[in-house]
Amino acid sequence: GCNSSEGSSGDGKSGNEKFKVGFAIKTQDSPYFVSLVDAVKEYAGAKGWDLTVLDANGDTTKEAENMETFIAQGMDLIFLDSIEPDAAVPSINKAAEAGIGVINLDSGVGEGAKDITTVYSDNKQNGRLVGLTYAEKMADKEIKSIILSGAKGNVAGMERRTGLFAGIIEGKTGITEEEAWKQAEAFDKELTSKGKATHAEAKFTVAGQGWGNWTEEEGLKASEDLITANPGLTTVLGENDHMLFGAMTALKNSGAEGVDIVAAADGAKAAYDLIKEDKYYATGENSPYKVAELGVKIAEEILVDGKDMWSYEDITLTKPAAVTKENVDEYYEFGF
Amino acid sequence: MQKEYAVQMKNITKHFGGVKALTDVSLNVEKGEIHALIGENGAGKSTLMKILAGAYQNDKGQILINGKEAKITSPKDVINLGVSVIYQEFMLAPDLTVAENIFIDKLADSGMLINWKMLKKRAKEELKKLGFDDIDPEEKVGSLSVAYQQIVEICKCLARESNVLVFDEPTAVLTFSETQKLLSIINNLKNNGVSIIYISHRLEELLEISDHITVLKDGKYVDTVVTSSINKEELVSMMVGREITQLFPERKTKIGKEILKVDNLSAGNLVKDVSFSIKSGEVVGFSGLVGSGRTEAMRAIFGVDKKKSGKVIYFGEEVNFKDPKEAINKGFGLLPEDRKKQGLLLEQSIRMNTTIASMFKIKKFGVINHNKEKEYVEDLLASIATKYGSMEDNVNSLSGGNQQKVALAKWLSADCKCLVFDEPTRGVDVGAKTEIYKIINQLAEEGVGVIVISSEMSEIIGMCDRAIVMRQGLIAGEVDKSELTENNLIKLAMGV
Amino acid sequence: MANMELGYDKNLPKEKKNKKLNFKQFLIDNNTYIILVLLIIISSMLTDTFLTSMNLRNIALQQAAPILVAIGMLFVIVAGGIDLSVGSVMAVGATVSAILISDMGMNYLPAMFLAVVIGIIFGLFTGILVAYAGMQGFVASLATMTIARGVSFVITGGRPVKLESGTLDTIVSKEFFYPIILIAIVLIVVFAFVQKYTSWGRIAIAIGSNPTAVQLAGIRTKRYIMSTYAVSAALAALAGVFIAARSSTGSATVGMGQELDAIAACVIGGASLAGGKGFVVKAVAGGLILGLIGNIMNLMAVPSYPQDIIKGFIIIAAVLLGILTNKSEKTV
Amino acid sequence: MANMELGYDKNLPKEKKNKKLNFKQFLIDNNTYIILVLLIIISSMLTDTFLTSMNLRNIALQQAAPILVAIGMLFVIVAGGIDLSVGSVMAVGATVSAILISDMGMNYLPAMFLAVVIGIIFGLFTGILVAYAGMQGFVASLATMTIARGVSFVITGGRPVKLESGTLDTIVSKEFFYPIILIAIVLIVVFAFVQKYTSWGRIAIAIGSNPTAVQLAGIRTKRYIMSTYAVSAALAALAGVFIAARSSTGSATVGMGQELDAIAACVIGGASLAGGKGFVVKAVAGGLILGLIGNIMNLMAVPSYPQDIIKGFIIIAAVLLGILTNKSEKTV
Ligand SMILES: Nc1ncnc2c1ncn2[C@@H]1O[C@H](COP(=O)(O)OP(=O)(O)OP(=O)(O)O)[C@@H](O)[C@H]1O
Ligand SMILES: Nc1ncnc2c1ncn2[C@@H]1O[C@H](COP(=O)(O)OP(=O)(O)OP(=O)(O)O)[C@@H](O)[C@H]1O
Ligand SMILES: O[C@@H]1[C@@H](O)[C@H](O)OC[C@H]1O
Ligand SMILES: [Mg+2]
Ligand SMILES: [Mg+2]
Repeated sequence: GCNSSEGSSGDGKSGNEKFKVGFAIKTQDSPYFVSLVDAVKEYAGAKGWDLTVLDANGDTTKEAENMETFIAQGMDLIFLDSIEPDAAVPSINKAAEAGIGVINLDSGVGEGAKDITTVYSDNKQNGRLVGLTYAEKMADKEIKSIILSGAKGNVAGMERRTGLFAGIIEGKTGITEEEAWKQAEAFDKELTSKGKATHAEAKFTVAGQGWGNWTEEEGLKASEDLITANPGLTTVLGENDHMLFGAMTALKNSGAEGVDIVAAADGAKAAYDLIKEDKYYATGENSPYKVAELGVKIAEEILVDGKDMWSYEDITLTKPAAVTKENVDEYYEFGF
Repeated sequence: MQKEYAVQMKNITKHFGGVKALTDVSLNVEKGEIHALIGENGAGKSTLMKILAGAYQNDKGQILINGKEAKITSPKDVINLGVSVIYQEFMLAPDLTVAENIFIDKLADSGMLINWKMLKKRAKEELKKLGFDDIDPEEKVGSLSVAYQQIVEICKCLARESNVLVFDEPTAVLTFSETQKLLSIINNLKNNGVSIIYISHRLEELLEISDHITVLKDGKYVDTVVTSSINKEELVSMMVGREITQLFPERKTKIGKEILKVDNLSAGNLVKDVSFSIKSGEVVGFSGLVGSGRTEAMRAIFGVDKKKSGKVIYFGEEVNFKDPKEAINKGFGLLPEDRKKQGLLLEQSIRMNTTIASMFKIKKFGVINHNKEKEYVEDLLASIATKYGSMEDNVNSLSGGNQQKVALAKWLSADCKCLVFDEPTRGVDVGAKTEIYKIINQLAEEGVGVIVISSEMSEIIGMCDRAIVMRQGLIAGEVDKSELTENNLIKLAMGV
Repeated sequence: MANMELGYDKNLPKEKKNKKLNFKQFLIDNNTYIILVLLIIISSMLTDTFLTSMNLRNIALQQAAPILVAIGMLFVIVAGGIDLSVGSVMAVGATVSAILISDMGMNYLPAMFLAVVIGIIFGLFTGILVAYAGMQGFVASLATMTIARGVSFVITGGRPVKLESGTLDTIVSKEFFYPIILIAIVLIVVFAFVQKYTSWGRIAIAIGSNPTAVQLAGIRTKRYIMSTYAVSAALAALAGVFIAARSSTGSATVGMGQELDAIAACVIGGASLAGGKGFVVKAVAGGLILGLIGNIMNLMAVPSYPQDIIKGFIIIAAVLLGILTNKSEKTV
Repeated sequence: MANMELGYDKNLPKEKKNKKLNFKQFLIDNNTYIILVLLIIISSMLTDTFLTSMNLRNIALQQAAPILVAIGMLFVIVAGGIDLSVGSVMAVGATVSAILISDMGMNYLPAMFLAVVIGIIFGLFTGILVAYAGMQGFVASLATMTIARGVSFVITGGRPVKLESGTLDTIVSKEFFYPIILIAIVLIVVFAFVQKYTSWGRIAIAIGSNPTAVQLAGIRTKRYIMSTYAVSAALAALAGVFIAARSSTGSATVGMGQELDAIAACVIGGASLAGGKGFVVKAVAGGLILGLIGNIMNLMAVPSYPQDIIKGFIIIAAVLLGILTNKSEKTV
C-alpha cells in the first residue's frame, strides 16, 4: 500500500488542528502518479494532516464520484490531479459551493473553475522548452521523427506534444511563440488526420504516431512498427520517459544508431541517468516532488495561516525546464 | 366426385449439404381426414413437415394448400394459411409461462400490451378443452414434466384454430391415458372438419385412427394406402423393406451368479426402501408409471445423484459410487433415457461419441492412437449394424435409431458387467428396435447383467426374464417370466 | 393393445407449499434485493457518512448512467446476446451531444435526442450483424465497440468538447428535482413494465429461451434480436449524455470498460448469459450493489489497489449468495 | 440418405466425393488460414516494408505473447467457458517474474517457472469458482481479473520493476534463434497435439458440447473444466513473462484489454462461444490476423483514430467470410 490514508503521523505541532485533506488522483498506474501521491502524503503527513487518497483509475466519472465523496465527507481542502481539464470543473465548483477549496496538482483545469490555484509544471511550456533546445541542437539539419503518445484523448499528452512541436518549429524557423503555437496546433491536426505531418520550412517531419499507453512495454511495441516503416529516423519523440525507454529497446533491436530520444515532459530518474550517459537527449522537468511541496505549502498557508484562498493566482507554476546533459545534475534529486 | 385436398405436396426434394433428405416426395391429404405418415428413423418425415411449416425451404417441388399454390417463405405464412405443426422436439420457451407459450404467436400480434389476466383465463380454457386443467397457466414451462410440456405444445397449436394440424410423434412421451385422451381429441377435431397429418412409430395408434397412410423410405415416397385395407405386418415390411418376423429375437438364457444387490435404497424425493438383485446373464425389466422413480433409483446407484440410505452390493462387495466414474471403473454402466440431453455429444463426431466412455482402450499416457481408434470404432459399429456415412460426421447427422446405436456402442465399448438401459428404444423405429433387442440379448449371453427400464409393457414382456415394478418410489412387486402379462404389470404399477 | 404404455401417476405427492417454504421461496426470489439491503445496512454501520443525504444524492447521481446501461444490457442478455459496445456508444452519446450543443449551438433537448438516435444507429449495426448476418454477439459488438470508440475520437479530434454552463448541465441541476435522477427512475419503471407487460419484452425472453420455437411460431425473431441491441445502444448513448452533462464535457474516453460493469450488474442480478433469465429491476439492484461497493470503499478510504482485490471478492460473494439461495435444480 | 436400409450389408454405398465438393470443403475447413494468407498477400502489396525480415521478426516477437494467451483461451472456450482474467494474469506473470529476478536475485528460469505457477493459482481460483461453485465463467473470471490486477499493483506498488539487462531478456536475444519465438512455436505445436491427440484435449471439447453426457460417461468433468482455466492462466502468465523480458520491465499495467483480443482471435479462428468448437492452430491464425491488421496499418501510417474504425470493419469482414464459407444450413 502506498496511498493509504495513514497520513497523520501525530507529530504535528501541538495546538495544530488536525485537518482533513483529500487527494483525488487521476490514476495510480504509473510511477509518476505513485510518486506524486507519496510526496503529497509525505508533506501533508509532516504537517500532521489526515490525508485521504482516492484514485479515479483514469475514468472521469469515477473522478467526479471521488470529488463528491470528499465533499460529502466534509474535507477541509482537496487536492486534485484531474483527468480532463474541463470535465473537472463542475466537481471543483461543487466543492467551492460547499466551502471547500481545491488545489489542482499536476494537471491544469478548464476555464470557470472556482479553484484556489493550479500547481504544475506547465506541460505546454515544458514541451516547448525541450523543443527549443532540440531545435538548437539540430540547427539546420532535417528532423525525421516518430512520436510516441500516451493515451488517446489524454489532454496532458496532447499539451506536451503540441508544446514540443511548437518549440521545434519556433526554434527552427525563428517565428514568434504565438505563431509557433498556431502552427503546432495545425501540425498536430495534420498528424491526427493523416497519420503523419511535415513542416517544410522547419525541415521537421513526424512520420508516424504510436500509442504506448505511458508504459515501457507498450512503447516498445508501438515503436517497433514505426521504426521498421521509417528507416533513417533522426529522432524519436515522446510524451513521457517510459515509453521512450521502450523505443530505445526497439531501436537497439533494429540496429539503428544515433537516433535522438526526446521527451516532451517527465523526469524519471532513469531518464536522467541516460541523459548523463548521453543516450537520451532531453526531457522536460515535471517533478512530482516539486508540485507536491508547493501544493502543500499553499494549503498550509490557507488552512493554518488563514490566508484567503481566493487571493492566489490561477496558476502557480513550478518552473518548466528542459533537462539536458548540461543541467541534469541540477534536477536530478527531484526526479522520480 | 373430385377429391378435395387440404394439403398437397408435390415432388418435394431437399438436401442438407451433401445429404439428400427427401427425393421427389409427394403427399396428398384430403380435407377432414387423418393422414398418417410413417417410415423408419431418418426416412424424412419430420423434414417433410418442416418444409410444410416453412421452417426449411425445399429445393424443388410444389406445395398446395386448399388447392391453391402456397408461397411459403416463413413459418408465419403457413400459420396464416391455417396450418399448424406440433413438432417432434418441443418448440417451447422454457423460461416463459404456460399461458405465454400457448399464445406465443399471438403475443406478437396482440399490439403492445399484455393483459395477463385475460391471457391466463384463456390459457386455462384451452387447457380445459384438452382436459388438463390441472396445469397451472402461470407455471414456467421449464419446470413441467416432459409429458405436460407436450400437452402445452399441443395446446399451443390447437389454440390457433387451424384447419390443418400436423402431429409429429405427439405420443412418444405421453402415457397410456394421456394418449387415449389425445387420440379422442384428434378424432373430435377431424369431426369438426380439421385435416390432420399424424406421424408416429406406434403402428397400433395409426391403424386405429388414420384414414390413409403414406409410407416414406430413405427420403423417397413408397406408397399411400387406405388404412382399412392393410395390416401391421404389411405396413412394417413396406417401411423396412423386409419382413420382421420376430420383433423380439430369441435368446439363450444362461443365468449365473448374483452381480448386484440393492438393499433398502432411498434417494431423491421419491425413491424409498428399494431392494432388488440382478444376476449375471439376466435381463430384468423395470416397469412402472412414469415418475415412479425408476430412473432416480438407478441414477442413485450409478453415483449421479446422492443416496440417502441403503446398501449396494456389487460382486459381493459393498460399493458406494460417488460419481459415474467410480461406477464405470467397476464395470457398471447406465444408458440415460434422454439421448439428446444426456447421452450424446450431438455436435461431435461419431468416432468421438463411441469411445468417450472407454478412452483407456485407445490411449497410452494420455495420448490417443487415432488409427487404433478408427479400426476399433469401425468394428464395433459394424457389429451392431450401425449405418453412417463417415465416422467423422457429427452424430446429429444420423437418424434417431442410429444415434441410439451410437449411444449403445459407447456402453458396449466400456466393457460393463452390469448395464442399465433407460428407455433404450424411445422414439426408435420398429426395425431399429429389433436391432437394439439383439444387442441386449447378446450382452446377456455374454454374461452381462442387464436392467431395462421401459414404459412399453410389450418390451418388458418380450425381452425380460423377470420384471420389477415400481410405484411411487417403492418396489410394488416382482413378476416372473411365466407370469409376465400386461394385466399383472398394470395391477402392480397402479396398486389395484 | 400390445404397445401400451403405463400411465402417469397422478397421486404423486405434490410439493407442499407451507409457510416455511414460502419464506425460503421469498429469499430465493429476492436474493439480489436482499444482498443490496444487507450491503446498505453494513455500509451504514461502517461509516457515518454513508447515510447522509448528500452521499445518497451522490450515489443516485453517479449510478444513473451505469444503471441505464445495465438495463439496456439486460435486454440483450435476456434475448441470448451480449453487447460489448455499450461503453463506446456512451462515448458517442457524450461527444455527439457535446458537439451538437457547443459547436452547432443546438438546444440540449434536440441534442440529447439526436445523440440517442446516432447511438441507435450503432446498435442497429451490431443488431444486424447478429440477427441477419449470423455473427456471435460477442464479436459483432466487439467490432462495434472498436468502431464507435474510433468514431468518437475522430469527431472530437481526441480533444474533449467543452460545454458552456447552462446548456446540457441543466439536466443535473436541481430546480425541482435532479432531472437526471428523475429520468433514470422513470426509465427503470418503464423498462420494468416493458419487460413484464409488453409483447416485445416477453418475446425477448422467449428468444433467449428458445429462438427456434419463437421463430416457428411465426414471429420474426431477427427483428426482435436486432431491436434489443438498438435499445441497449439507445440507453448507452443516453448514459453518455448524462456523463457529458455531469462534467460539462463530451469526451471520447467516456465509458471505457463500462461494458463489463454492465454485464456484471445483470449477472449479479441473476441474469444468465445463456439467455432467457433476468429482470430489469434486479439488474438495477445488481448495478447498485456494484456501485455501493465502490462508494463504501471510498468512504472508508480503502487504498485503490486493494480496492480492486476487495471488489473482486465481493462480486464473488454476491454471485455465490445468489447461487446458494437458488440451488434447487440439479444440473446433471 | 441412400444408406439407411436395415440389414447387414457392409458395402454400403459411400457418398461420392467429387472434386468440386472437395475444393469447397477445403475452403470451408481452412477459411481462417485462407483469410490469413490473403491478408499477407494484400499487406505485402500495400507496402514494401511488410515483407522485410525486420518486420517479420517484429511481428513474431510481438505476437508471441498474445498468441499464447489465445491458445489458453481457446481451451477454456472450447470447454464452454470464457476467461476474462488473462490480461491481469499476464500482469501477474510480468510483475512476479520481474520481482523475483530483480529484488530476489533469482535466475530467470526458476523465476519464469514460479511466475507461471503463481499464474496457475489464479487460474485454479477461477476454475474452482466455475466448476465447483457453479459460477458463470464470465463473472468468475471477471472477479479474478479485478483481483489479479489489484495484486499486480500491490506487489509492485504501481512502479514498473526494472530488470537488469542480461537477466530475463536472454529469452528475447538471438543467440541462436530468438528463444521467445521458439518457445511460442513449440507451444503451438504442443497444444495442437494436445487438442487433437490427448484425452484431455478431447474431453475439453466434449464438455463444451454436452457436459452432462460427458459426466454420465464416467468423466470427472469438474476437474477438466477447472484445468482449462489453469492452462489458460499458465499461458497468460508465461505471456506476461515474455512481455517483461522484451521490455526488461515488469509492469502491473501489462495485458490490459488483452482478454478481448484473445477471445476475438478464437472466434475469428472459428471457435464458438457456446463451446464444443474451435482449434488451436486456427486460434493462432485468428490472433495473427488481428496482429497483422494493426501492423499493416502502422506501416501504412494510417492515422490512429481511424485505425480503430478500420480494425472493427476488418474483424467483421474476417468473421463474415468465415460464416459465409461455413454456411451449410440454418436450423431456422
Ligand atoms: N438440419 C439438418 N441438417 C442435416 N441433416 C438433417 C437435418 N435435419 C434432418 N437431417 C437428415 O435428414 C434425414 C431425414 O431426417 P428426419 O428428421 O426428417 O427423419 P424422420 O423420418 O423424422 O426420423 P425420426 O423417425 O427419427 O424422427 C436424416 O438423415 C437426417 O439426419
Ligand atoms: N406428475 C408429475 N409431474 C411433474 N413431475 C413429475 C411427475 N411425476 C414425476 N415427475 C418427476 O419426473 C421425474 C421422473 O422420475 P423418474 O424418472 O425417476 O421416474 P421413472 O419411473 O423413471 O419415470 P420415467 O419413465 O419418466 O423415466 C422425477 O424427477 C419426478 O420428480
Ligand atoms: O509520467 C507521466 C506523467 O508525467 C504524466 O503527467 O502523465 C503520464 C505519466 O506516465
Ligand atoms: Mg422425426
Ligand atoms: Mg425414467
